[in-house]
Amino acid sequence: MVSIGCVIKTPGNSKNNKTGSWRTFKPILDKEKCIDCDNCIIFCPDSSVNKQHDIDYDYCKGCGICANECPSDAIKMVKE
Amino acid sequence: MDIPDKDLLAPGHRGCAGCGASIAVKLALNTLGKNTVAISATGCLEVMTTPYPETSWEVPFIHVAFENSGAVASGVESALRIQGKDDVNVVAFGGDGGTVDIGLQSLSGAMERGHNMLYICYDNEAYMNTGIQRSGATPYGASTTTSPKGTASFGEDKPKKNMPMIMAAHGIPYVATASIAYPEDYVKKVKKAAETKGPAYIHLQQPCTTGWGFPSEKTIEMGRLAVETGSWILYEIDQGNFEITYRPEERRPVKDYLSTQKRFRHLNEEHIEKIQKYVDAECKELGL
Amino acid sequence: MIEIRFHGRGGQGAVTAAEILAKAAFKDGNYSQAFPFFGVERRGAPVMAFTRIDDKPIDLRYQVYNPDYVLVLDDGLLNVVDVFSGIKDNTEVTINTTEFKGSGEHEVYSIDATGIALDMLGRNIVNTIILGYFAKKTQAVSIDSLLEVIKETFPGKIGELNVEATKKAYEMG
Amino acid sequence: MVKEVMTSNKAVAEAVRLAKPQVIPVYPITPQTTISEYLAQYVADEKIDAKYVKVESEHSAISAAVGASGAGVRVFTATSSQGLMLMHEILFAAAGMRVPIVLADANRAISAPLNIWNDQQDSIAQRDAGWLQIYVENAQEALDTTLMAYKVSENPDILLPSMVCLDGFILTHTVEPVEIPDQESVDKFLPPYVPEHAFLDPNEPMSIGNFADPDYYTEARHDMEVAMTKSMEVIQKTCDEFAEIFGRKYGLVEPYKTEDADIIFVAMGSLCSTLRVMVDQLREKGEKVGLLKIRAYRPFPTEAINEAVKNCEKIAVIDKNFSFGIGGALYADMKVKIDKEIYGFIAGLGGRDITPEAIMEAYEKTKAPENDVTWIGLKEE
Repeated sequence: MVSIGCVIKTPGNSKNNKTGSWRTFKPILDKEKCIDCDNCIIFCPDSSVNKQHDIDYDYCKGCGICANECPSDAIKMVKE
Repeated sequence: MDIPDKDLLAPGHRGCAGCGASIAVKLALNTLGKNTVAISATGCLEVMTTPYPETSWEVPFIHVAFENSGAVASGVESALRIQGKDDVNVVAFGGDGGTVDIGLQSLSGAMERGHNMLYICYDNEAYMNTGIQRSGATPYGASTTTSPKGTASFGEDKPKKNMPMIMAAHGIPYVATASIAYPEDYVKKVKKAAETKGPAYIHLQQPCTTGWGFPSEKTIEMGRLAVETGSWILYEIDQGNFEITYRPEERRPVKDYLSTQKRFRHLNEEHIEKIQKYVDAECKELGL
Repeated sequence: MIEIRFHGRGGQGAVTAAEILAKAAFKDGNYSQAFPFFGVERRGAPVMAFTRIDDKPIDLRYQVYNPDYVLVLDDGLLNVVDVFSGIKDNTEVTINTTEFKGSGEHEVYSIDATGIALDMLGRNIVNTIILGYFAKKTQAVSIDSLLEVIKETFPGKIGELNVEATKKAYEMG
Repeated sequence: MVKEVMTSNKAVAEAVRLAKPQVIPVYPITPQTTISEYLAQYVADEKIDAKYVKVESEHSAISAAVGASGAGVRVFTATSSQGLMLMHEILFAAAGMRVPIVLADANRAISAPLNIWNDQQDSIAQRDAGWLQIYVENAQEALDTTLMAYKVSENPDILLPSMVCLDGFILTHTVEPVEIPDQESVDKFLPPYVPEHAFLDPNEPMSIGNFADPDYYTEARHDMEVAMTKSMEVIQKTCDEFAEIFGRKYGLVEPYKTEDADIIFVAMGSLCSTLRVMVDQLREKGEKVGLLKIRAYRPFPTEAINEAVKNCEKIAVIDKNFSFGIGGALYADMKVKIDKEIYGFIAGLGGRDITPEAIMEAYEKTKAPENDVTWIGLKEE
């Protein structure tokens, strides 16, 4: 059974798809070093950093953009 | 920059690790807010965000085909306005293929008719969805699967189509270029476009880790290099007034940008020199 | 059922004449149908149009090959088109001309519609005029219905002038 | 109710005015053009409260139509020939997205050679797009069918777009008397479109036109087949309801003197008028002949056809289209679905007039068949 015209009426339900399993490297944030620039939030392609800079490993694909864009070297990429 | 509690493009989408398109769309939607209807051309964005029965879109979304997002947006906009929904933002996304090549006519018609909508071209400079074939937006010298380097070829042999100026020639009220590496500048332009009555067009450069051949963590860095070398110039044409919106303190040589990407790695000094000249001329023309 | 064939040149109003006639016949309480010969001709080229009138619904969907009446809006066409094509023994042919140009084999009426048009309309548009003449000669439509449709088709001053010219042609019929 | 003499194109425009679509994206093309002109004027004169989208191509016309219908409003568009061909890809998308657009197609031949005259190849080439296709015979039927098409397409069990097919020039440019229903009766017959399956509203976000993998695609297409099959019942019911309010009766097919006929003509569109006259003339000569007019070509009304042809010996299908190596499309469909002796005739291509003589040729060749498929009136030199 599919919906009429395959319309999806549950906005944002791709959250069911936990893309964290794609990851090889994992970002670890040292909150001590964080200067609240929010680069990790702004540039995350997978909305995996919240306002408190907690990383959501359910979705983080481990691209490393956050670590690369962190001006205070607060994020390290470590092997899963 | 304002950080929302929830992004309007949900995670779980199938974009590559380090995907610039999702950053582009996320920032645009967060700026436009919930009172928005989004249209997308076929391409990476559509395929990665709507594999039935899952969608990443938190706002109403419609996709019809590759070449017609301008026309589909025209229909959506007309339907909303005739119902008195004048405050709903209408935003259409198309990749460079869906915008500068196959979708150009449809977009041109939509712009010329004056629909109150924003069109954002997320330009990753080739057909990435189908495996890196050249488009009209592929830059000079880039090797793609249909403009490959070879014994008799150095890659794409023509410069990029100047799409923002084609849009400006339509006389629409707002045209801008942007880069995902400059989110403040980009978001400001999205806001301005949304406030503009009538059609607005933003041509957004969006580096692609897979298609350009750089490590996934360098998506933003690559965008910055493009702008810092003058290979991509940030400007806006607001009601006909042209203005550069970001000036690099000192323009870096294009080699710094080209040498970090697989698609340009085959170029020799002569090619690079030619590209540098081309970039210099472009910068001079636009007053950078 | 009667079948009428119009010959004119693109821009002379033959198609409009066929439609006016169909509308007038309908006003009289009849069924009717009118259509052009569907060409890509431009202004000046020979064109044809057809009208069918009957007291019951018309179910024919092909061109008129054996007309009961032929109306020729421009005698210059006589050298170019066989306006007598497919006509029957009793077919009546009306030609806008200053001189009789019949072959002797067919019943041909002539009217100087151009003269009336230039005189009363100030330009050589003869489609309504020739209909006035036709109405009187054939009684296929009533003059009242014809004038009403002309007024509806051409509102304002131009309509009034056409009505007067059509009346004049009717009197000559 | 008023009766006026008008073309089928005007009749369609009148139906559109009465149906009150809110978005009308159209692009002119001969012989559809006057539909776009009438509608532009109606919008300019505020006779219709709609957005008239002056698109730059038929491709954009249908694309904007899908966008607008997806956004939840009633939509109308019209085209012809090359324009319909240009829409081809999006016709499939429209049906798959289940947007109940109504489109009028002024049937015209397909290039090359370039030809502006009537045949039905253009809409026949779209037969597998998932659109309902109704072929009409005259201006009245064009008007009535346009109204009924909305009612059928918007039925929650159907939600497939409809194509009203009217023969170019033979109908689009021929004036004849038409009854124009009053707005009140039409409103009673056709209530406003209130979509539930798909619309674009920020208060209730949904994603439309999604990507479906092999796990879902087959079911999505099969659902369309189910809706198409169901549409036969809905078309009939809608015709009955229409007859009750407006007094004019239509059906999936329309049999004429078929009950005791030995030979039955089968055709679609304006040709059926002439065929009916021919049937009467042949009957006067003692020939036992009948006519089956196919109104609904998609859905294909197998049962209704079987019922109408059950007593006959032979069937003569006249197609204004053809498929290379096969014959006419209607002929081919009949051969697949109807267990009778069937002969196919190709006629009326590119505006070739279908005269009584042409019909007689088909009749004689059905009585004494030489081939399965015959091109009528083919000039040998």
